[in-house]
Amino acid sequence: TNLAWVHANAAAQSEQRVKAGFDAWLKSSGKDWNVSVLDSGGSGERTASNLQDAASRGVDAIIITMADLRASRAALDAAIAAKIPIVTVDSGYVPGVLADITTNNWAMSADVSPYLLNELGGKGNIIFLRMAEHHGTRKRGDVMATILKEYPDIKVLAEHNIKYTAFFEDTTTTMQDYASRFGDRIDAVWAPWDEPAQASINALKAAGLTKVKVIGIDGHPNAIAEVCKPDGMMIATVSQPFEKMGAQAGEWIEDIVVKKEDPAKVIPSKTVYLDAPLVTKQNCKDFLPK
Amino acid sequence: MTAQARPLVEAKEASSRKSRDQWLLKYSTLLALLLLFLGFALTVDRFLTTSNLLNIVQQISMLTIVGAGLTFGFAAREMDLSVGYTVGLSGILVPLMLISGVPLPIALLGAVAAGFAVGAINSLLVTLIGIPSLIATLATGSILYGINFMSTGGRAIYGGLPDGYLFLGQGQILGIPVLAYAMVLFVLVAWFLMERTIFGRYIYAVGGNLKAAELSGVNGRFYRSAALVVCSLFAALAGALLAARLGSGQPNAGERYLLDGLATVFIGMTMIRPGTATVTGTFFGALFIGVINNGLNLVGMDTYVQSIVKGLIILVAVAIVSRTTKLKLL
Amino acid sequence: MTAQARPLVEAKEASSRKSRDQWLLKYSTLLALLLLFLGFALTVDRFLTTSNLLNIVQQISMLTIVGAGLTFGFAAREMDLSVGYTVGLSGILVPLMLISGVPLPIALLGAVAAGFAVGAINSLLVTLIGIPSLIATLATGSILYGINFMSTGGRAIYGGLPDGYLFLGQGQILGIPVLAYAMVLFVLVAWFLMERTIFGRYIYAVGGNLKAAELSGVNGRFYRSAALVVCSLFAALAGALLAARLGSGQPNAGERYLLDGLATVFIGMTMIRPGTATVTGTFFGALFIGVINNGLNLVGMDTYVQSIVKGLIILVAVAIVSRTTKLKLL
Amino acid sequence: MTVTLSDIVMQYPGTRALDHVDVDFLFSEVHGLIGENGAGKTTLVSILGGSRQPTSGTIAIAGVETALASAGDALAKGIAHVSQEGSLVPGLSAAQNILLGDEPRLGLGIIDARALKRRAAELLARWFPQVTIDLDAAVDTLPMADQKVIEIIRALRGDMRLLILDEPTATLPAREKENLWRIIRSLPPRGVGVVLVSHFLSEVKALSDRITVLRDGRHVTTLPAAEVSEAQLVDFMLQRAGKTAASGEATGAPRASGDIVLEIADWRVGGVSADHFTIRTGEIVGMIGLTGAGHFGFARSLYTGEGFLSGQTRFGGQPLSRIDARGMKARGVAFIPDHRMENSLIGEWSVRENLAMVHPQAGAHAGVLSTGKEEKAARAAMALFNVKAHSPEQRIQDLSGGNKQKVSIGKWLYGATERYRLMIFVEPTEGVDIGAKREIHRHIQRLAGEGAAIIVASSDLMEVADIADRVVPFVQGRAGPALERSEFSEARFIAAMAGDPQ
Ligand SMILES: Nc1ncnc2c1ncn2[C@@H]1O[C@H](COP(=O)(O)OP(=O)(O)OP(=O)(O)O)[C@@H](O)[C@H]1O
Ligand SMILES: Nc1ncnc2c1ncn2[C@@H]1O[C@H](COP(=O)(O)OP(=O)(O)OP(=O)(O)O)[C@@H](O)[C@H]1O
Ligand SMILES: [Mg+2]
Ligand SMILES: [Mg+2]
Repeated sequence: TNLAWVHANAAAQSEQRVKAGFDAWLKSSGKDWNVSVLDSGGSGERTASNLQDAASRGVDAIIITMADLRASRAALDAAIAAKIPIVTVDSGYVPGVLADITTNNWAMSADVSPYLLNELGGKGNIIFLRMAEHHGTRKRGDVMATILKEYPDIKVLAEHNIKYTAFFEDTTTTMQDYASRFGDRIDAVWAPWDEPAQASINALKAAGLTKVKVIGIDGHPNAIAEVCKPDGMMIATVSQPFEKMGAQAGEWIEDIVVKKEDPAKVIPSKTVYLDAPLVTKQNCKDFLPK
Repeated sequence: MTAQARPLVEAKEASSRKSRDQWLLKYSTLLALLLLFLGFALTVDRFLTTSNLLNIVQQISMLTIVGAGLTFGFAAREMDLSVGYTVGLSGILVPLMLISGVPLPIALLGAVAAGFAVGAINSLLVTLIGIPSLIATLATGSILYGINFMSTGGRAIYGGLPDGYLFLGQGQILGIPVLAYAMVLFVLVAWFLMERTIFGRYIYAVGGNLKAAELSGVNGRFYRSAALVVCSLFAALAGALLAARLGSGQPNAGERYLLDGLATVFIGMTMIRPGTATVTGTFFGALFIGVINNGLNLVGMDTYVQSIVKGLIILVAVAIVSRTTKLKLL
Repeated sequence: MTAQARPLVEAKEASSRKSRDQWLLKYSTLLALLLLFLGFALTVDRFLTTSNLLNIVQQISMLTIVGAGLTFGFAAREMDLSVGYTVGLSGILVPLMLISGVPLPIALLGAVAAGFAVGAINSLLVTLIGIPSLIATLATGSILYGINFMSTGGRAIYGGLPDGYLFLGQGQILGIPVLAYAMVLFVLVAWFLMERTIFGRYIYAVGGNLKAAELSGVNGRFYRSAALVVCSLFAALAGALLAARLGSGQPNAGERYLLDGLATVFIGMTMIRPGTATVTGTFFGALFIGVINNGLNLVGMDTYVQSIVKGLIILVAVAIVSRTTKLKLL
Repeated sequence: MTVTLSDIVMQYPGTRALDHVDVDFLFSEVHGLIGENGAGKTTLVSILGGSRQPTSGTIAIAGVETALASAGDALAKGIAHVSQEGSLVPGLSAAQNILLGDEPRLGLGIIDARALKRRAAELLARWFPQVTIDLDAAVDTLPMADQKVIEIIRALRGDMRLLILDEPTATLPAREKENLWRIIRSLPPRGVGVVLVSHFLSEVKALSDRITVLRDGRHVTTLPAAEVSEAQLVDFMLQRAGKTAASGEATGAPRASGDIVLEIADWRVGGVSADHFTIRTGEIVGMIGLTGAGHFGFARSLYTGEGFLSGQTRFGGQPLSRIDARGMKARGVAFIPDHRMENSLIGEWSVRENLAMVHPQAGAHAGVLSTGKEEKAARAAMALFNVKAHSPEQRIQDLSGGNKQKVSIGKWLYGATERYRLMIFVEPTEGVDIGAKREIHRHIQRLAGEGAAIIVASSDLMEVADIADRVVPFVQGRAGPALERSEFSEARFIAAMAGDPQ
């Protein structure tokens, strides 16, 4: 079986975890599928070209991870026209693909955002980091913005849209400047995903601001470890089951492409949400790698 | 007599050999492209299908248009580092206008106007105030980046785009993508301007030796400005087509066009008239990059390995001409 | 007598006015930096605190180091478009080595070796094969990109980094960040090499007029190569420091260093010796960008608006010198 | 000691620049090298200077076969080369250029900046005692003559045994020229040989011990200077090619001068002032001066308006409020500048394209450029000036120096449909051989005869004396009273340039 795997941006840890989950599934189920990996490096246009080329090549199936397909659905047309089965992961459902396997970004933010605000006792000053270019982080930020309306005593000291291309350094630099500007008035940092949360913690620590509460979303291993540290500044994240998404995509392709089963019977809904539990200092032990 | 005859014959021989060498040299990068193409055609299944060849053309069309614009800039010895953001600007502007109900022709005129405006500002900064184009366009690029992201809040614009517009980016006429027609049109116009008109001749002249051109009565300021305006104009129109292709306006969609556009021009500068930016060269440069990307994708090579292989292919392709000609691009 | 005396006196006056104007001009961009600094100091709370000033220094240190390296390239009229990926390369290599238990000094030597290797390959391609540096380094950049992402599978490297290493990027000695010392060291070394030694003089000479330099017995190939090696070496060391600062090796962390590094050099070329890349100029160029970024962050300006304002400030700052001097960067 | 070049062949694409040339140069002689433009002189001395590698042939120093792999290599072997096209490093100061490649050091590769300045000043004082140059100034801001002096001093600085001078006096004004002659004479007695390439045959004959003549890349003869006359040298240069030098001196036969074309009053431009100056149709006015006197700048400003501060201008009777190149060109003014590679030509372009720069319409069909039409026009212009190139497609930078100059003039006549009203020539025959020089003078006189007003600013006093009707000497930035043809003599010129009112 020939499979094309199209990354929106393979530099993202989450896409790597999806792929790792898929690879683990391949290995454990003893498949020798031929998988070619195509990275779009964050460019919608490259995603389109990659899909076109995969369709030209005539692969048996395509998996797409974390591309904002509703914002570039034209990209899919070639593959759909060639009747190639497509499973997408966290890319937003568009007609023509079998299913989008994802987690609910609104729900994740709805879990972790009030948790942070409640931990602050409903009042205090926060830094609000956002990232509009990616649909998932955008939705999380939008939910946070809505929730904030219900917390009149929480003051947003500064809101910053992270520069996607060099997000780690951009967050580090920005937090340094905020540490200068606000000093110990900062009570908390809301980060749209774990890596900027980690970068914020580094910068705050270096400035001696160790009492700040930080949250992230994704539940990458380093983040979980940070939450679990007794004096860790990260108080919560949401654990996204990326590996499971990868394995799930593999299973469905096996059923539909190899075993030729009817997609309608295999796949429960167009958008399939997997569970993403909130990780806090109380339950983090359960999420540490065994 | 004989003593004299010998060298004459030698000279003749040498010169015909030399002229063959010259020819080989002029086209060695092109030859590399041809070999690459043949290589893929022979080894890669489905490479040589009509649909795949049309894919390639479609994939390179915007890049070729941006590169053709940059060629004017290079010819005049002006660098436009803002083209990527100009692509982004009109790629947002046109969808925004269309969504708010503006008819398609007017929206496209909007792209022309945006390109013209950016080009006019760049050339004002460069030729009137005298800021070197490298710095001026770096700064206007930063400004455009801010405008693009501010006007969209950083998110993509999608939905509600009229079919006529999407047809430009995705449709076909007589089985050939509309984008291919657009590319051919731009390349032909650019080629004609540069190679067959006094306008193009003078753009090359101000780039070749500004002082000599001005002392010959050429309006240096005008032609340098014109080159910068063409850069922006072509980029803006490429941006409008790009958004049509993606079916969506994305504020950061244009960014790769700066470096990739430069790459096409540089590769183009190794052929046709080595050391000089030419429209034909740029076109083949874009084709070169397009064929590599597509071929390696069809082979199913890992992206990262592709990147490595692409670098190596470029090096090999330009090595021959570089060994034998003094190429000065800077 | 009197008829001759008049013009002479005038000439004197004119020349002293001229020399004051010259001075103003030479330092007009620097003056703009000073005004900007004063402006922020007067209007922005906390701008003028020790901790914030140290922040600025820390934030610009890697950029300054990359820029200082590029200055050698520019001086020799060679462009290194691969620096961003060289930053990335050693930013991955050093953490990888450290995590696998290599002692810190050896890992740093690894960065030196990586930088040297990249520089050697670039200069081989440029001076031996004769590929123009713009194309050669574009291609090696593509190759390095592939290597960086392949060797990490595209993921960031976290955790397990020794404290000694993190201290380099985040620690302080006598209340001053280690990065600040590193930056000062690199700038001083680069300045000394370029302004006080034969090595630097010859690098300027091959960039100014390769033929003239060679006629004077200067080994053009060697000094062009040396400039490219310094570019890569500085970039590699900046990459090692960057990963220490971020506490993590990120394969794409270096990418912004190409355009930003060029920006510092370009801005630097508007001061000190207008039209020439100097280490001092590059340093102030980096400071300029650092002060703008930091100041606007402290003001609390929206990121996108910052980008616009930054572009405008650069334009205003270089306008004066550009109005009065013919700056040629290309 | 000797350097022997044996059986040297240099093959360029389309041109055999040297065809089995044998010649030897002694370290104890001044060796003149002459030939028409494109004869191969520069190519030969470039091989001797190590900056070009011959296609075949051998080089031996003191009988030992050796390779001169680069200019640096030749320099190390005692051969210093002052090339025809200027070659200094812009941005570096005059002093830094003089000692480039031989900087005094403090050790560890650190430059001793003070010693460097001192040594440069010493060298200047030693070789050119009468000349003052600001050694701290960036070299590209100095007058052309000073730049040439810097180049010569750079070549003289070290321990060399053979000095190659490729047309060093083509643009040198009288004072510097005499200085250089003195230097050239002083070298052989001290065991330093000189190879002198020049189109001034009198200069070559006066200075040289032996003279070698090249023609079409072949060695014609080498013989003692004392045994030939200038006329014989001319015959050697042109002989058997069936060519004859344009016969006779150009005559300053009076032409009918007509209406005033240009009239200026109370001009101040750059560092130059002129109270009053007029020129009429059919008139040829020479402009002369020492380095920095302003005659070139003045001539140039009449076309470009560069540095214009104040003054009144009337052109064809109409007052002009503004002077700029485009406006003047539109009024029928032509400007042929000095420093052809910097001011006039595009090195990467072909001869055809360069010729078509001023009047591209001549090679166009209904606004569309036609290569065929251009080529035809180009061939005509090339024939008019006898440009030696293998085809109109040869790149300008691959032409010999004198042929570049011919293109620089020819491009103003290519496609010119109406006659010019005013033509300004600066150093019109820089680097041009005597045959071609006479040709160019005849063209200038023809154009004047057809009704153009012509200004010739030149550092070649003989040239001015030959063709001008009137000469304006410039002294320290002021236009002096004009000399009429009846007053022409070298002595009068030199006195006038020194500001001597005689
Ligand atoms: N790089 C080159 N490529 C092709 N032809 C060349 C090149 N350089 C010189 N030539 C040709 O070689 C011939 C000899 O040129 P060279 O410069 O040696 O002449 P020259 O005797 O110095 O003439 P001049 O008096 O005009 O300086 C000319 O016909 C010229 O066109
Ligand atoms: N356009 C101008 N703008 C400003 N100053 C000028 C201009 N033209 C000439 N000058 C000044 O006038 C003086 C004479 O210059 P000019 O170049 O005419 O002298 P020159 O003797 O012809 O020198 P060269 O031999 O280098 O051509 C110099 O001090 C020069 O700086
Ligand atoms: Mg010559
Ligand atoms: Mg002069």
